[in-house]
Formats: sequence, C-alpha cells, structure tokens
Amino acid sequence: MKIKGIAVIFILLLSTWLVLNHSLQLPIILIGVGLAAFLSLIMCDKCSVFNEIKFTPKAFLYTFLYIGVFIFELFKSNIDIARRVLSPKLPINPGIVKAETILQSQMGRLILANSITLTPGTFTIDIIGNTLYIHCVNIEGDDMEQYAQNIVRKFEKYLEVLYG
Amino acid sequence: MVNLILTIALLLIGLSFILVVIRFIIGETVIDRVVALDLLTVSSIGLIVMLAHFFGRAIYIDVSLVYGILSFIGVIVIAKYLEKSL
Amino acid sequence: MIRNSILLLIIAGLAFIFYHELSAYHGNDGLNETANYYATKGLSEVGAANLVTSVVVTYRGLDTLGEVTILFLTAAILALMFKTSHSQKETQKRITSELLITASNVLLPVIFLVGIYIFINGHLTPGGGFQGGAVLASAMVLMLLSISGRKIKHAVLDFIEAISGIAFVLLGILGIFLAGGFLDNSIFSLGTFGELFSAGAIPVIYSFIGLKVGAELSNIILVLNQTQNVEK
Amino acid sequence: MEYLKITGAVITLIGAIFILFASIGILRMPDVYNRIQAGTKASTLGSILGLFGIGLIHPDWMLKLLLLIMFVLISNPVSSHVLGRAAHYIKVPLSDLTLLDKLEEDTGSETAEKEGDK
Repeated sequence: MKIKGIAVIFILLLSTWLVLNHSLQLPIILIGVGLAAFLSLIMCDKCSVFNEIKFTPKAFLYTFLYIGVFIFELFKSNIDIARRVLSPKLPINPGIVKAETILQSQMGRLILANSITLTPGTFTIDIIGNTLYIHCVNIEGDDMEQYAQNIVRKFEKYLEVLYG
Repeated sequence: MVNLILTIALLLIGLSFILVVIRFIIGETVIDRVVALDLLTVSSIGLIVMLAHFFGRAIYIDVSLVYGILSFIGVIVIAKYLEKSL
Repeated sequence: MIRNSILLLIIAGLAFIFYHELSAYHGNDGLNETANYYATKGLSEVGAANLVTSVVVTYRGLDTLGEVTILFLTAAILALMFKTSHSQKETQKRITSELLITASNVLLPVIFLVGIYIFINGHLTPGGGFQGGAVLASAMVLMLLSISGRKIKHAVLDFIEAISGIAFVLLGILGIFLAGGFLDNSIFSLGTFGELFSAGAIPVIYSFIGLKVGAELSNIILVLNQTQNVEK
Repeated sequence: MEYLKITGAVITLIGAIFILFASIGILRMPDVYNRIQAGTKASTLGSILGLFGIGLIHPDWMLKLLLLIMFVLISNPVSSHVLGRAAHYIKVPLSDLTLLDKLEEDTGSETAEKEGDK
C-alpha cells in the first residue's frame, strides 16, 4: 500500500520542480524525475500522510465543491472580522468551545483544522484525540456549541469523501 | 492605471506595517509580539511579489517563497521555545 | 512601557546616526583593475548569468573552499566541546501537536526540493550553495521540532559532508589538469547561456558546496539539540 | 487584455485592504487569542489575493504564485495554531469578556498534577 503514497509524493515533487524551474526542457525534466524519485524514496516512511487520498470520480467532484465552499467561507469570515474590528464598540464575546470530529486520517484532520481556522469567528487551539478545541470570537448563549459542531460537520461532509 | 492602483495598495500595506509595529512595541505578552511578527512576514510575502511587479523581476518570487519557509519555521521555533519543549 | 520607549528612542537615534553617515557617503564610481576584469570578461569566460556566482565559484573558488572549511571546523569544535555522555536523561517534553506533525510531513519534501533548486540554479538566479544549504538545514530544524522521536544519524550527515567535500576538491584539481587552473569551470562545455546545463562545472560545484554546507549546519543543529537537556 | 490587468490590480488592492483590517484588528482586540483570530484570517486572505492579483497581471508567473498560495494556505493556519496552543499552555490570560474555556476545564487537572510534582 506504500506504493500509492510514494507515487503521490513523487507527482507532487515533480510538479513542484517543474513549476519552480518554469521550463520544460529535457534535462530539467530528467533531473526533476531523479530528484523526485530519490526524495520520495527517502521520505517513504512518512508518506502514510499521502496514502489517504482517494482517487474516485466522486472525490474529484467533491474537491471542487470543497474549494468552492472554502473560498465562500473565507470571504465571509474576512467580512465578518472586518465588521467587528471596524465597529467602535468592538462586539465580541469570546470563549473556547469543543466539537467532535469523525475524521480519522491525518491529512483530513489537518485540512479540517486549517479550514476552521480560516472560517468566520473560529480558530483551532488544540486537538486532543477526536476533540477539537475551538476559540470563538462571538458566543451567543448555548447555541455556540451546536454552531461549532455545525461548522465541523459542514467541512467533514466533503473531507470524509476525499480522505476518509 | 495598473501601477496607480498597485501604488495605493503598497501605501495601504505600508500603513498596516506601522500599525503592526505599534502592537509589536506595546506587546503585553511575548506571544503578542510573535503574532505581530507573523503578520508582518505574511504580508511581506505579498509585498515582495508586488515589488517583483514594479521592478519586473520574476526572481523575487523565489525570494518570497524562501522568506515564507524561513518565517514559518521561525514562528514554530519561538512557540516551541516558549512552551519549553524545544 | 518606559523601557520600550527608551529602546525606541535609542533605535531612532541609531537610525538617525546611520542615515547621517550614509548620506555623507560617496561610493567609488569606477571599478578597480580586478573588478573591471571580472565585470568585462567574466560573462564570456565563465558563461554564468549571475556574475556574483562566477566570481565566488571560479575566480575566488579557493576562498569559498576556505569558508566551507571554517564551517566544518565550527561543526567539529561544537561536537568536540559538547560531547555528551550517552546516559543522557530524556526530559519530559510536551507532546507535539498532531497538526504540526502532519503539516511538516507534507511540507518537508517540498522544502528539501526548494533547497536543492536554489543551489542547482545558483549560476542563473541569486542564490547558491550557501543559501541552499541553509534552507536544507532549516528543513532539518523542522524535522527535529515536529518528529521528536525520530533520530537523525550523525553518520549519514558526516558521510554526505565528506563525500561532497572530497568531490569539490577533486573537481578543483581536475580543473588544473584539464583546463586553466584550480576550479576552472571549463572542464565541461559552457553550453548555451541561460540554461540549466551551462556555465561548465558551476552547477556541479555549487551542488557539492550546497550539500556540504547543509550537512555541516544540520550537524551543528543536531549537536546543540542533543546537548541542551543534559545536566551539568 | 488590459481589463484583465486592471482586474488583477483591483484584486491586489482588495488584498491590501484586508491586510490593513488585519493590522487594525491586531491593534484593537483585547487578548492574544482574538488577535490571532483577526491576524490570521485577514492576513491569509490578503496575501493570497495580492499574489493572485499579481498573477493576473503577469500570467506567466501564475503557476509559481499558485505554489506560493498553496504554501501560505498550509503553513499560516498551522503556525497560528501552534502559537495559540503555546499561549494556552503557558497560561496567557484570556480577556475579561471571555465566557467559557472548555480546554481549561478538560486539561486543567492534568497541568495541576504536573505542578504538584515539582
């Protein structure tokens, strides 16, 4: 099963190399293939991270959906922060709440935590086991617990298909 | 036209740098200063790429990539040091 | 707050003094004889797009060898001075965040690749052996920070360092026999100007310098990391 | 072609405005955690928009800038997470406005034990 991880890391490195060099001459491609193969073989004890990506047509579709949702949330969060920062009263009710995740893969959890950090009013402080501790800018009553769980759910829906 | 808009953007980033430096000096805690420093470096990545446009040199993009890598590692080192778990 | 304001005043004063000194400074507009030679003949003789590289690697190649040797000596002295007993106590450390481990697993190969890119392209872009080596060493720092259980072997680093050092000197000596002198880069064909395989041996020489510098700096980091928790 | 360039410049300008918001936020927010919130979100989006806008002005730089955007997207939230985690561990106080702290409730006993050992 390691072969898949090595293949993914190889493709990642080769494309990075070609983008960095910004040319498609034969010697550059050859050196890139050599370097990418060498580095991916050295790193293969850690490539379990890359093993988890699923290549199914559904995953392909969900990638685009995920990117769309993510960009929408990113803009929403920035407008939200700008509104809070610019208003003279500084309307914030901060607090740290927790939410559960069902994702088991490392890569999925990383992307989930990063997405939460970049979405409106929330930021991942710690992750212990399956529990995410989230710092929220604005807590309204007891609903915030449910709200955080909803945010996690919203991204999990897509990441579950992508990484499991 | 393009250059005019980009100059305004540069000025805005310069203004924000001044504000962040004020937070860096006030501080309160060490973490505050590190957060301010992190914000400075991340916006510098954008700034360097804008300078790449003004001077017409694609090579500055490599500079900002390396700058991003080093600042990421630097912030992690400082955070680990403050936790005393280096 | 008072201390900070005083610090700010001192910094402002220093900035004023430096500005004063700088505004009074008039640079030497003309080039002296050696610099003139490098500037006019350098491009056609060496064939590197980056003139600084051509000076550092070929004309002043012996100095670069000296610099690498100084780094090597530093690493060796550090290893000697901080020689640790093997019965070092593992101190209780906080567990590294899971997210940081995953992120560094994703980013590490890419950072290594960027380091290699910097020193292989040293003759075309600003950058080169020392810069690329520093990026490699910073990747090593990230590795040490995120994967605390992972042991990096000194022997591997020493092997890389020795091999690249020997190769660097051998390439230089090869220059004496096949071309004009020590570290003459025209032992390989100069190639087309501006491509990856151009400027003769410069990419090869710079790769060895980069590997050597990266291995030396990583060694220094490893030694410091292993000694910091030892009791006196 | 000219329209594309002007669009790119405007996008860059929007990015710069977001960076300005981030710096205002970092100045006005009452404690470290809220500052991290304001700083991370706005500066990430700001620099991404800046990079993307320059990419529209110079299409041949676009791929390299996309690489840089990917790097910022992975590294910036992680570094702010590590900072926030360190701040909570060394007990940087939360602001008075803070309503609840579930992390302290769950890990507080652990750290108390550790201090008892000393």
